[in-house]
Amino acid sequence: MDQNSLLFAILLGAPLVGFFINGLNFRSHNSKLSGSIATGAAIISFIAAALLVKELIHLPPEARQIKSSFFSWMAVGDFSVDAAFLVDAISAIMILVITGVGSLIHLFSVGYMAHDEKPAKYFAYLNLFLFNMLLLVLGDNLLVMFVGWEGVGLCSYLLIGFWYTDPAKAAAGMKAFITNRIGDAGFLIGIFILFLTFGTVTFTDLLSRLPSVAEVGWTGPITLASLALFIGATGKSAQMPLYVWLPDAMAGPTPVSALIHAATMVTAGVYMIVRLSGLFVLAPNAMLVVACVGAFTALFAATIGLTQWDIKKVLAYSTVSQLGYMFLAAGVGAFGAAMFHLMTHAFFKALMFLGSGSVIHAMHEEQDIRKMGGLRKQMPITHATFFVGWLAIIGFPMLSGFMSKDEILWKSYSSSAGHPLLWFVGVVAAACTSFYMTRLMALTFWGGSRVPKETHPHESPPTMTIPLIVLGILSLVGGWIGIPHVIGALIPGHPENYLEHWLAPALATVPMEEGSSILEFSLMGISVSLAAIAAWFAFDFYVVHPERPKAVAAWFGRFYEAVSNKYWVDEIYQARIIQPIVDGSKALWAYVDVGFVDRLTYFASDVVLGAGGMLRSMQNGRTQQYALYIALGLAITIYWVLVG
Amino acid sequence: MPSIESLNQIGLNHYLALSAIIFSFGMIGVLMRKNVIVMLMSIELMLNAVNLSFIAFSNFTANLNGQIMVFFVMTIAAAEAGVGLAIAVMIYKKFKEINIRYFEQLRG
Amino acid sequence: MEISFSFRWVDVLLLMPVVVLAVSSMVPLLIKVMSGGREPNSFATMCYGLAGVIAAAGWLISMEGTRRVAFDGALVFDGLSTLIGLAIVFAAGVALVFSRENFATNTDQFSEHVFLMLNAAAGMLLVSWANDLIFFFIGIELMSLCLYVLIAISGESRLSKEAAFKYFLLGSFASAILLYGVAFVFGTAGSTNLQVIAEQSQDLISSNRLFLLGLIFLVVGIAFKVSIFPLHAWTPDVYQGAPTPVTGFMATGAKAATFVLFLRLVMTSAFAADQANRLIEIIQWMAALTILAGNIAAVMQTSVKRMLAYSSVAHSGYIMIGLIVASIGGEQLGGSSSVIFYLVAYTLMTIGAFGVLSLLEKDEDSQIHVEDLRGLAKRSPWMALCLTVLLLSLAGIPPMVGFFGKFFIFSAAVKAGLYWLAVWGVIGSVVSVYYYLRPIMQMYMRDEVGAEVCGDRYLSIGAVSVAAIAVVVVGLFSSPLYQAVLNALRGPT
Amino acid sequence: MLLSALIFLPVLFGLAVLALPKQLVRPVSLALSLVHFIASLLLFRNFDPTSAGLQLVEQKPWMPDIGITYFLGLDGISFWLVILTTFLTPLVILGSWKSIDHKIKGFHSALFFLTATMVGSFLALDGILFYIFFEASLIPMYFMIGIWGGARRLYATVKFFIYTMFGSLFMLVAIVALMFMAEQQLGQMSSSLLDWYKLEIPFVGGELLSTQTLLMFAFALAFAIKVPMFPFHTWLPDAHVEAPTPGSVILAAVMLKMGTYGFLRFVLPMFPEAVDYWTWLFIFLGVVGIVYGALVAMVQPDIKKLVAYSSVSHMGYVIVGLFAMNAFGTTGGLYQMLNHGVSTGALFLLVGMIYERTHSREVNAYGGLAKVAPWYTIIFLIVTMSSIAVPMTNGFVGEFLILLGLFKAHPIFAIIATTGVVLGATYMLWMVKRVFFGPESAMVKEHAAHGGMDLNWREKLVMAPLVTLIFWMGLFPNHFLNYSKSSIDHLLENRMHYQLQVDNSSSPLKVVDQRGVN
Repeated sequence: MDQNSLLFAILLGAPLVGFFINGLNFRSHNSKLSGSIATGAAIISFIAAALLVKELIHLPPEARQIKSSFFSWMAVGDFSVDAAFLVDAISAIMILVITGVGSLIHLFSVGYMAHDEKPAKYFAYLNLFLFNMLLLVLGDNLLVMFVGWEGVGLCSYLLIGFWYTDPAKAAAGMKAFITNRIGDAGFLIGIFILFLTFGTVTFTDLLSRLPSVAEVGWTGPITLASLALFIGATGKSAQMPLYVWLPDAMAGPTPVSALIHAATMVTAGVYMIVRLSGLFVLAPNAMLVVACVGAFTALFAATIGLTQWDIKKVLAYSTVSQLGYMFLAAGVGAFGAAMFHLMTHAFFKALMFLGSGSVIHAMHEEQDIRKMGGLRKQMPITHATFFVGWLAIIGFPMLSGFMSKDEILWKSYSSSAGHPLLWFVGVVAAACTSFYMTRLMALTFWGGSRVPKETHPHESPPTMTIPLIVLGILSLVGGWIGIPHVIGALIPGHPENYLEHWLAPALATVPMEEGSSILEFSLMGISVSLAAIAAWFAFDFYVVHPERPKAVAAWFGRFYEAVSNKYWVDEIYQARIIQPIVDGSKALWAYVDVGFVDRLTYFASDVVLGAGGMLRSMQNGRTQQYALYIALGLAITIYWVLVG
Repeated sequence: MPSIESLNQIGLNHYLALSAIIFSFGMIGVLMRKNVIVMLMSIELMLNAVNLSFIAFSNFTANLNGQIMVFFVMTIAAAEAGVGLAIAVMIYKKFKEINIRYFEQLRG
Repeated sequence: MEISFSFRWVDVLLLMPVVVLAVSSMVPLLIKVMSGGREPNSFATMCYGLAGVIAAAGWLISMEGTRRVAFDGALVFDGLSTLIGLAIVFAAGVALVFSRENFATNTDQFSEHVFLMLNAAAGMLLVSWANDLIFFFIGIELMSLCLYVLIAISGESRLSKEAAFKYFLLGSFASAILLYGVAFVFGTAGSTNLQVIAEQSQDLISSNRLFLLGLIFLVVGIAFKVSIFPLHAWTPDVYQGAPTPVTGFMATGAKAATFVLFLRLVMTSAFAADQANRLIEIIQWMAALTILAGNIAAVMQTSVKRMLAYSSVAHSGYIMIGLIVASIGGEQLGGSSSVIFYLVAYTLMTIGAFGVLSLLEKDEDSQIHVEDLRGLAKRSPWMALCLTVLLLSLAGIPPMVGFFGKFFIFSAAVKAGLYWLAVWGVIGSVVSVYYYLRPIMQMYMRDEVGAEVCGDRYLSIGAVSVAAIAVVVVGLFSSPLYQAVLNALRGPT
Repeated sequence: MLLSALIFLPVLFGLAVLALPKQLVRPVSLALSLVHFIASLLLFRNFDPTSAGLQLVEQKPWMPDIGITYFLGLDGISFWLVILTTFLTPLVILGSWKSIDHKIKGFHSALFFLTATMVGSFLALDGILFYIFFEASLIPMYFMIGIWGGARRLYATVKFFIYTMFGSLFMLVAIVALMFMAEQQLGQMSSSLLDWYKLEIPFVGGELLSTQTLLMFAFALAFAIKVPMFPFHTWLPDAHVEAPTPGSVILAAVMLKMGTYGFLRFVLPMFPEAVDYWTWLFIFLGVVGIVYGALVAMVQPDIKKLVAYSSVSHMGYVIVGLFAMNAFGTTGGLYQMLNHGVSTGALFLLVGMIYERTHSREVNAYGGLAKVAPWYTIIFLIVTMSSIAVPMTNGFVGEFLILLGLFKAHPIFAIIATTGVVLGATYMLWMVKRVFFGPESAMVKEHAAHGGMDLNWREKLVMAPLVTLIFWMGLFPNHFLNYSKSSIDHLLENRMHYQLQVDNSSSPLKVVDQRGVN
């Protein structure tokens, strides 16, 4: 086994080993021990990832790929898939984020789960998730990716339903899995189309076999495959119309929400599209769909976020919304921007989730922000780091969120696949984001305390605050690896957009308009100022004039009602899709199975029994009747043979 | 003798027709009569009708075998009558009843 | 006009099985008479009977390989005669054993019972050997008269009398019809010898309607004896009313013998002419209806004996399919061999099944209902297993011999192009499974108390076991039997 | 001799068990079944996976007059099914250690006879021999359901028997017809499969009454009922619900495979034109089965019935896979047979284990089982994942290949079938949620109070091999597929003129040429 294979083995193996150690010992109550094992595994994995990326950096940009094949998984006919792994520019970012943020969240969990009943199980799941997520991003072919894809779904299911004694939480896990499955079915169909069209499922072979953009004569299968894969992405990445599972997924432990439902798993869809950018650019229609769904989701989820009272739900809708941005980016061909936002979002959203976890931990599992307020005094570190996250997400200039979000907005305007309308939707969503995030900040940390008397919030232990601080720093500076050209030009030393350089060889490109710097600056200004205005409004509403929100809500009337009820999407799904299926199935069972097929069987047996009864009545015991049968038999025979 | 003349005009078919008629009477008797003894007699009638046709065939085809058969049949008919009557007597002794409609236990 | 009559002693040697049966049947009766009408030891009586049966069987076996007609062409001794003769004496022997251990038959008239049974067997042998319609008729009457009385002297007081009476009336009625047919055939063909008839049948059947009429009467008469719809109505009543050993004997021996004669009749190619098409057509319908009626009516029965009676009707239908094929195409299509194979298989399974019933009857009046079998598997597991095997074989489930019987019948039908009859038979089989499974269900899957096997009926148990084991073994290795059947059919018939 | 031994060893065992004292029946049966399993492992040594021919062939005249022979042989299609059968028997015996508490001799005897008939039907290469094993397998199963079954066992077992028998009798007529066709075309009656493959069976497209079509439907009906395909499936839920656990396991894991195996061995190669013409029908019914089975499974109140309907759905996959008629679909179909054997067998075992404790299969009576029976829950979840085809478990490989094959052949059907992926997850997880999660129900609490809710070592021992197989087959499908590859490729490449050669290079046994015998 060469060195790279060994690194792959360690990268993937460490969490797997951690999973087995904790999993076989699942009854253990020793959260320190199991936490250390799991965190250790994650850190080992991170080191391996870093070493791999180091190897990668030493390679020339065009050949930045490290492959390693372990064994042949399936070989049937001309379909052959290996358990093979690939690190390139794209997955390098992913593995660093996954193992890096993952390690931090593992560490955070040690503190967070200290008093749980079954920490070993929790950490086992977390390690298993890490393993599957790495499979997903490292997969050298669509099938290995799919393994990870479903694997993370499974872990998500297990972790959301971790506190399964609560039926609602168990239901949330189930919902997540099944909704994801709908997407997975699309993913599968995408794989089928791609394999049957191009004869391979390996990414490198697939992309090399794609026709050039010029030969667009046969985009049919490509468009279909892209759309099918995008269905998969909407499931995993919680886009319209399959986003409904993500807010419910907040039922899981908060670190899980941070890791799975903010930083890593939910970005898998984006990652997949970026990984297949070469395919998607050949299907402009599919790209348009991706962009529109992304933009719409961004806005839609953001508006829902405006009215939520559960700290985690706000963050969940925010995640859906931010994922929408990523799809918007991918849809307009700004794959690099999508990856960038994916990364920065991983930092600040993980930070905010962990921060909320810290708050919830301090508040004794209270998640309603109406019962918080003024926590900045009791929880200074949490507040400070959360504050950074807040700044990042609302797009405060030069923070990570600003860099990536504004790149997306600019690309959605300037890309040949973009449209000003997409930009506009994005900007409105950004304003909404700014509003609800400020609202969240205000209600949680600022203003007067509404904390119930019996709760005594306190700052969390270091295992929880250290990850917060690290993530806070990353949220502050993480964006600097991708400073936009226009801004870079203004900064001394003219830092380049490192990320773009790094990713460029691995991505397909869509022609971009060389928009003027002035245009870019003015668009940037519009979005920043809109966000600022929204933030100020929120601050005004929830800190300065706490009585105003009610009036505003009343002013919006029906619209407010719709938004605060999440547009009744869950109810509509329940009433229009789930219930009809269940009722229909019951009807099938009652009317087709029992009522028709079985009744047909019974009918056959009834016919036999009826005929038997008839024959019995013919057999009435009268000798002369029997003699008559004989005579009749004779007569009929004679008639038939001689006369008839 | 005119009678013989006329007898000569009587052909096989006449005998056969007579035999058929007797046979039918026998059948009808079996089918209609309720008294077991009468039914027995009807069966004898049928057998005798058959004997008649045997004789007729034998005569008109100059085949003596037919007449031998009649002997067989007569013997068998006698045996049959014997057995039948014995059963009838036994039943009568047991149930004091020889109406065929009395015996309808076995059915269904 | 000259009557040629040649008599040879060697013919008598061939007839010895019948003679032996007749003579040995006298022995118990004579003993009874000499001991002043007092019923002798029933075991000894049975042994005399069995001795006759075994002697007859031995003689039959020694006749193996004989291929000739005797008594001036009246009787035929060929492989078929031997094979079916053996089946008949086997049935007689087994039935004798059952009779001794059954309350309805082992009465103070057991000597008479044995006498009648052996004579009935002799009659059956004559029927199956008959090459002449008169001999056939004599055989039939010998058999039937004995059976009438056998039923009538049953210890059971009411149903058996009714059964005997019904059987007698209807049987005589049918005999008369049969005889009428003989008369017509004789009159038109000038002979009652089957070969002679066969030589002329091609011409006669197209030219002489009287001959055809005779054939119809003949067929109807025979069909009555083998219980073909709609002439089957007596079967359930008589089978139910008769004492069980007698029923078993009737259902096997009488049916086998009569079917063999039927087979000989159709194999004379009497039915090969075009004019017989319509006759064959209606026989096909009768076969189909027989299968249907037998199976469907059996489904409704609660009395096991009556159920088996109906099932025996259905089996007649299956055999008729083979017979039809034999009438259409002779031996090339495998029709006759399928009939013979089925008859042998059927004899084995049916006599065994009735044997188990006979074992379960606790007094002369007892009627075994399906519910009485509840939990039999627990009380007498071996008998339950035997009955299960026998019933499954009757249902045609492989690897029992019944399956191969059906297989050959269906093969013959398919080969002759009678697909519809094969499919019809198949559907009938499905129905039959239902009622054959019911007793099995009761025996194994219910635990309540029901009928029981009395401990001292070892001989019957042995006989049933022989039948059951034979059903499995002959099923698994049916080749020798099939070979034997094929051998039996080769030769100057 | 090895193949004969595999068939007749269990027959002997079945008889031997009857003679044992009661307390020895279970351990001895277990040991004997392990002997049988180990004997079947000898196949690995003697089987050459690279050959598409029949191996370890045994042929002896049986009924020479009509060309019936005792003809056994093994190829890539039957190889794993035989192993699956022998593999499950010890597990079933161990699994029913406690649940079968009366008439244990009879039970183990029936189990051995059942094993013999099932192995026999996978090995038989003579039509009649196959039919005999196929039918004879009904008898022990009939007793198993009828004697050791639930409350409505009599109804269920009769329904099972008659339903299955109904189909197979038409097959018998078709078998007979083929034998005569062999006589006409090859000059001699024969029920050898190898001869049947040589037959030219007349086919007229679009004509329902053409010979090949009729024969195909006669065979297909028998197998469709056995599989069971929609709409012939209604016997299955009843049989499963009433059957005792071991009966359900064998029924689901092996007996249903006899139907799909029949399609693969008889229908596809023997009636190629008719199959081509009617493929749409089978695919359609298969797809309907997938979706319908899943939907109806979803609303079942009884866990066992739910699993039974899930079998309908899973077997639908097998059917569409086989009839996709390309390497992916057919391989996947074959693989899915094994998968279903392992995972549904495991599910039935698990359902049985909890039923032993609570005597309830009502989904609604359960709740919160995860808390009181953690090992049970873990294993159940693993099996569930296998059943809903999560990657890295065996189910995924099968379903993926099937859907890929189907997509290649009939994309629209494949898209409909893919909804089964979602629905499958739905019914299983919904059940899991209601049974294992949430607060403990009153019933669970009551039984948990006595303790012993979780699996004991014996039950873990039963499940361990199954769980191992689930992952082994999921991660290294090639280990398994390699044995079937050449046979399936051979089948698909030469389907229009299918022939099988007897390949005895790897075995020292003599083959009796049928012509030479007669």
